[in-house]
Amino acid sequence: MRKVIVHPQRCVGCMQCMHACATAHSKSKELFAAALESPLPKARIHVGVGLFNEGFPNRCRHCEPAPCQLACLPGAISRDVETDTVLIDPDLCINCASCAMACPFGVIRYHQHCYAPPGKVVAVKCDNCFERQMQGLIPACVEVCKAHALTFEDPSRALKRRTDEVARSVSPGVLQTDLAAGFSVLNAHKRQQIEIALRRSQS
Amino acid sequence: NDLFANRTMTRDGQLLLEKAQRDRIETVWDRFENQLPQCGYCEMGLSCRICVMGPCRIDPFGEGPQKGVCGADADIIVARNLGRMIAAGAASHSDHGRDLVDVLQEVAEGKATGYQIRDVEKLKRVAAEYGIVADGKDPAEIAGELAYAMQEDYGTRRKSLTLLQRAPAKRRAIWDKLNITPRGIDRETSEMMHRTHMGVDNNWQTLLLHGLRNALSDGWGGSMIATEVSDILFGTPQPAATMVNVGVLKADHVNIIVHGHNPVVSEMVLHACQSEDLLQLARENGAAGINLAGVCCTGNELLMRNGIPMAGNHLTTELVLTTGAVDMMIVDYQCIMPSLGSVAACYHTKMISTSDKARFPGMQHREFHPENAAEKAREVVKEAIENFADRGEVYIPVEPVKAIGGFSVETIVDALGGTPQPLIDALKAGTIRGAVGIVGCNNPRIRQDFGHVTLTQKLIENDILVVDTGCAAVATSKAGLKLAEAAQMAGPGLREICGALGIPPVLHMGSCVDNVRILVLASALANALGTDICDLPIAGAAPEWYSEKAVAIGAYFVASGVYTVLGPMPPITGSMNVVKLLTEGLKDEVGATFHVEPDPEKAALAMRRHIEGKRAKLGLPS
Amino acid sequence: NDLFANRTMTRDGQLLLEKAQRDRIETVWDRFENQLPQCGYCEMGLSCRICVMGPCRIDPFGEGPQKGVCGADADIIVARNLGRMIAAGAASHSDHGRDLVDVLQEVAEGKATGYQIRDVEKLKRVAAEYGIVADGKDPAEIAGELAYAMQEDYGTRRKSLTLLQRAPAKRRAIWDKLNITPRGIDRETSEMMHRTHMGVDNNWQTLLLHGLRNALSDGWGGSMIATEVSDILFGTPQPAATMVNVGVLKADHVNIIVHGHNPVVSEMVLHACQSEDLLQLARENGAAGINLAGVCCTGNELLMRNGIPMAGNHLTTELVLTTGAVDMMIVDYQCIMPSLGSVAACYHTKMISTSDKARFPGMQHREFHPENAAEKAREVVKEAIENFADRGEVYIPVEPVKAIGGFSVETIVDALGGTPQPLIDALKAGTIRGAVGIVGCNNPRIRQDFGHVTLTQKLIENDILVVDTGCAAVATSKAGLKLAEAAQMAGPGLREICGALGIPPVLHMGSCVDNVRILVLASALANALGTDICDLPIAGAAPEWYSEKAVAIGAYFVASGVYTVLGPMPPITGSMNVVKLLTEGLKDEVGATFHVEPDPEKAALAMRRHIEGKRAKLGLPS
Ligand code: SF4
Ligand code: SF4
Ligand code: FES
Ligand code: FES
Ligand SMILES: [Fe+2]
Ligand SMILES: [Fe+2]
Repeated sequence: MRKVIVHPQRCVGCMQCMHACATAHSKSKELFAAALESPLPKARIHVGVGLFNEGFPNRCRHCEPAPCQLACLPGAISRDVETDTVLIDPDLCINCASCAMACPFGVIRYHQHCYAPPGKVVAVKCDNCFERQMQGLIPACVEVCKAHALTFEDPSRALKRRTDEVARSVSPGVLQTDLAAGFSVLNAHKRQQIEIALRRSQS
Repeated sequence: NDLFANRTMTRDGQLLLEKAQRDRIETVWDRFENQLPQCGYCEMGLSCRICVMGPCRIDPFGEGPQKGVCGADADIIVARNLGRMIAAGAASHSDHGRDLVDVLQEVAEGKATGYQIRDVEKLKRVAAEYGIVADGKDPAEIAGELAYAMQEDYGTRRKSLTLLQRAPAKRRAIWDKLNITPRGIDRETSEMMHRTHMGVDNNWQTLLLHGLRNALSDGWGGSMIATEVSDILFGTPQPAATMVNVGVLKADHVNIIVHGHNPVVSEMVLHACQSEDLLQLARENGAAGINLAGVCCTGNELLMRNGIPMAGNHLTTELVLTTGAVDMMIVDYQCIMPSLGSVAACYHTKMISTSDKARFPGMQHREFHPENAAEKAREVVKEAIENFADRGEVYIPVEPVKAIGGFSVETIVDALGGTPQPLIDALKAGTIRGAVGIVGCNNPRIRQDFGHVTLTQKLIENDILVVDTGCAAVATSKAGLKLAEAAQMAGPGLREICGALGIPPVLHMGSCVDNVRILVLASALANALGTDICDLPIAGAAPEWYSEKAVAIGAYFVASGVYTVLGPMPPITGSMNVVKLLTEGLKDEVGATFHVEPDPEKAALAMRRHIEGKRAKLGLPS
Repeated sequence: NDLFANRTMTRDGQLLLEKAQRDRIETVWDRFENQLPQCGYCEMGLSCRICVMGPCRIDPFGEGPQKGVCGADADIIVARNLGRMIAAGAASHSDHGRDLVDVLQEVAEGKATGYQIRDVEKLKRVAAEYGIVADGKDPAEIAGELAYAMQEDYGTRRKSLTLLQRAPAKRRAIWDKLNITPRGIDRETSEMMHRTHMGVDNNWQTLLLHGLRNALSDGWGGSMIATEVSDILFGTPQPAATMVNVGVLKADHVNIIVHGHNPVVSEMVLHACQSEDLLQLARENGAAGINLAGVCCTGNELLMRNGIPMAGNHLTTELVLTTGAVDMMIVDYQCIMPSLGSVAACYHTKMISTSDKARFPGMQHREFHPENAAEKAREVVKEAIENFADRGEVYIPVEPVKAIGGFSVETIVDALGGTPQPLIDALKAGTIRGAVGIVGCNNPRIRQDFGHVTLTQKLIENDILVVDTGCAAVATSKAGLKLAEAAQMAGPGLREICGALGIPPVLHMGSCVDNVRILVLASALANALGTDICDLPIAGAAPEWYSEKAVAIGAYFVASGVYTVLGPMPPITGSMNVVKLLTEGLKDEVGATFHVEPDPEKAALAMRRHIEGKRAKLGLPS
């Protein structure tokens, strides 16, 4: 089964996944129109900022077993086996925030949205673009991520790729190569800027 | 507070950041943190919005798109984006210069009442460079002819800008050979915008070369005209004592801050602040007087010519308002954060915008023109006085620091006894190892002033004379480096010379357009030595730059032969070809390169190495 | 093939897309799909890279940042980005105009051998508008004075551009009132770059107003000068028959394609192609002759004046190479995809770049200058002939379509019997309901030519005369709408008039800079009716635009009072304030607005409604 895999080392922090996610979970599914809807659609993937100002796309892991599901008293949270997706039923949700407290990754938000009963604030999180997948589309965040920090593939393939990458990096006589020279230069630069500040506060 | 200490090294800044937090004021640092992480495509110069087949972006990891819809690759996209930054920077300085030439013309026509020719000698000197015969003409007539001739530099007929003749012959030969001798000032900007249109220049090398040409049209064109005409109209700067940091505000005075870049407005405000009847009015309103202070470059312009105090630099512009002590801030243009109006709204401060080309949210617009500026200035100063009564609590947390400003090339040469020879002798002898120009702004990526001050300290410790401008100059002033006593912090050679001449080891040369004073000084040295600028033991740095103007300045420094070290990274890392050309390849073309180094200590090392290398090549003692 | 039919409505395009697929050629459509989905921030105009405190972006969904680091909000960011698009568009046209003025000057000085004054009458007419007395002067002398006067329009001294006097008095009064009368051509571009620098104009309304001023400096300045000088140097267009689409290539001829915008190069290439010795050489090399064809606007320039056939428009420029029949493509500047070199590399086609300001990957650079252009042209044509022998397989899948081109304002008025009165009478009587100018390019977002052709058909069916330029004009030519017989597809009124005058219902008015011919025609109508342009039953459309030049054109159309419908959405939806001002608010300011409508049928309806509304207001029969 194909799943969304996160490759954090490739996140360039463009936040286009957030944009695409909000649009994919809007009524109109169109960027321009979505920005005019009420309630405003919101992203279900969030790009955080790391210690060195690098991006990290934080996304529901659809854990198994899912702590949020276990914490949900009214049974609003269930698992779709076909897509291996933890889903929240907006009709059953009582907005108690138990799931958010249980979630180790902080991916659950509370707001209105266009599939929930009008005016009702409910728990909202990534649904693996369930609707798009039914239409044969891949999740919106993956589609928009041109840096391939998010991919939609069989986890075993991604793991194999990663394993090979690591293996190649320790091959005898091989110099460590950058993922992308310019990106490394930029990141090293940013890191240095932050370290200069740290160096001062330690001294 | 560690957070605040990380944001700024200045004591006034730290205390006012606390005040801002108490007053729930959002500052530029808050907005910066809100924007993190920033878009990596944009940061690397890899996104293009030049046409609506796009927007396009290139995947730096090589798997996603490697070309825009039109077919442009990373090199082209990065070079086009950088080219447009230079165009905007050059256009900004040059449009500023244009406004001064317009005033000069109106003064000649007798229309700009309130303005006058303050430095007739300089007028004649510059007019002579433009081939204008001054004999038997009165200053107004010369001024009219000079304005007309300078306007021709803005036009499209010249094959080469007039003031280029100040550059060493070897330098001009390089520009001619590379075909980057700038022609019309506006023309080079227009051509850059044209070249970067879809389907025009798709060669990253020629794009970057035109970037240098465009930048030269600023450095030896628009900016140089701006400085020269400012000197003619408002007087050539002379060293004078002044004060800096937020402590220059006075609790018992009407405090007026000028902010922006163009002295055309601030000089008139100064006159109004000094007029007896308005001072009287201030006293009638319970104030001890009127206290005019500056921030940013319009402040530097006043500091240089009139010893007006400076309340702060770029990142202080919001904080100064949180003192509650500013009765009015008057802005013209450039580097004025659009957030200022909403900061001022939390206090009694009146915000006044003055330029026909720059308005801001939450400001009252009073348009200044050469014909009405004197009168408008009186009008707004009167309002500021009336606003004094509406002050709430005032918090001026520090005492000001003393500083000396006002080092034009003319006065530096004067201080040296009328010729640059003593400086050359000191360089030759090795008493002074070299000279460095430090310029540019603040940037929330870098602890405020830390880059400027650390770099300056490391250089003077090693007997390198520092000249600075703009927000860099304010930073070192705040740090106390612009005092004759600061010579104590210099190495033995520099200390000795500063002592002998009675000057600080760090010379304030003015505003951002005044970077051309550095070019003129470097040219004078090169000419005296019969060599080219790139052979001198000098360097440039912009440790905390943020603006497109700074990109243009950096580019004209490098194109003029000055090795230049940048603190923040420009958006070019998407193309290692562009990075290599700018940091290595340009050496073969113009004899100088950029270097990017966020750590000011390492930057100082790199500059020292560069300077010692140049000394060795000149055969000077090591 | 459905995919290809969705990409283009043209038969030649579809067949060549299949060929491209077989040959594994990547096309602009492939790259477009690779870029999808595009960055939403950039598409909405919500990302800012103006300084390196940024890059910043505003979250349109309200959760993330609502301000850039400097404090700029969505309105400011969108307006600044749009302003820079206008600046780039205006600069491109105007720099093109400058190059023509330079040729005019060199012709006057006798330096530009190969060029001459072809339309002395027009030279005198335009010179008179510039206040130049022609009596007793020879054409070269007049040309020299005219070039000098036009250069002054590029300078900074004028308060208003010379050719603005062609606009109706009411229109000029509006511009004066709004303070958007353009001054120097380059000046307005520089000022836009200045205003959009960090901390300058932070008022979205005044930014957009300056955008209009900048655009007017193109429409009534740079572009108008480009068209007038082109007519003077190369002849004012006359109606003539020609052929269009890829079928204009000839299997047994040496095929040379010119691509770009400036006739300075292509006219010289044409002369070379017609020279007897080179024709002889072609025959010696086994070819039946030399076949010169155009794409894009430099093609339109040749078509208008010399009846040279057109192989295609913007999205055909890659495909035409896949025929394998092009022995050489010669490019100057603008809209030339940087991908072309790599497409040509798969065939024998030689690619030649000619402009000092435009180079491309995979092209050989032969720099044309006015002094050497005639000779350089012969040189490259000779190479093209030699390349004929290296041809591989050739695939020219269609027969060409006939078309008539060459409708300058002068010849339209001639066709009407010397005055625009018959046109005015027909408009008044309602035989013709109105007139529409359709302009602009192709864009892979829109099925190639579908927007242009559908809109045109719907309009002429409803008795609306269409004039078009640029890639739009090529689209309707390919669709067979530029034939006298096409009058059959028009409504009864328009059909009758076309029949009487022997003209097609869709008139080809030239290249993109020639959009000014539409302005001149509209002004003539407004002047004849004693009214303003915005009161006329006319409209403009750019159904498939893609470029910054198109943004400038749209803006000068609207600022001149022409209601203008865009197909693709400009990057402005991030600010509903900006959207509303452009699509509604401008009506109160300049009497016209933009309208965005991707569906050409709906666009036709909107335009008909607009035109009927204007008719009603003028009291014309409904
Ligand atoms: S110019 Fe090229 S890279 Fe830039 S937006 Fe247009 S198609 Fe994309
Ligand atoms: S100008 Fe303002 S919004 Fe734009 S990048 Fe700079 S800080 Fe961000
Ligand atoms: S914000 Fe669109 S690519 Fe950076
Ligand atoms: S693409 Fe046709 S006009 Fe530019
Ligand atoms: Fe400055
Ligand atoms: Fe065109």
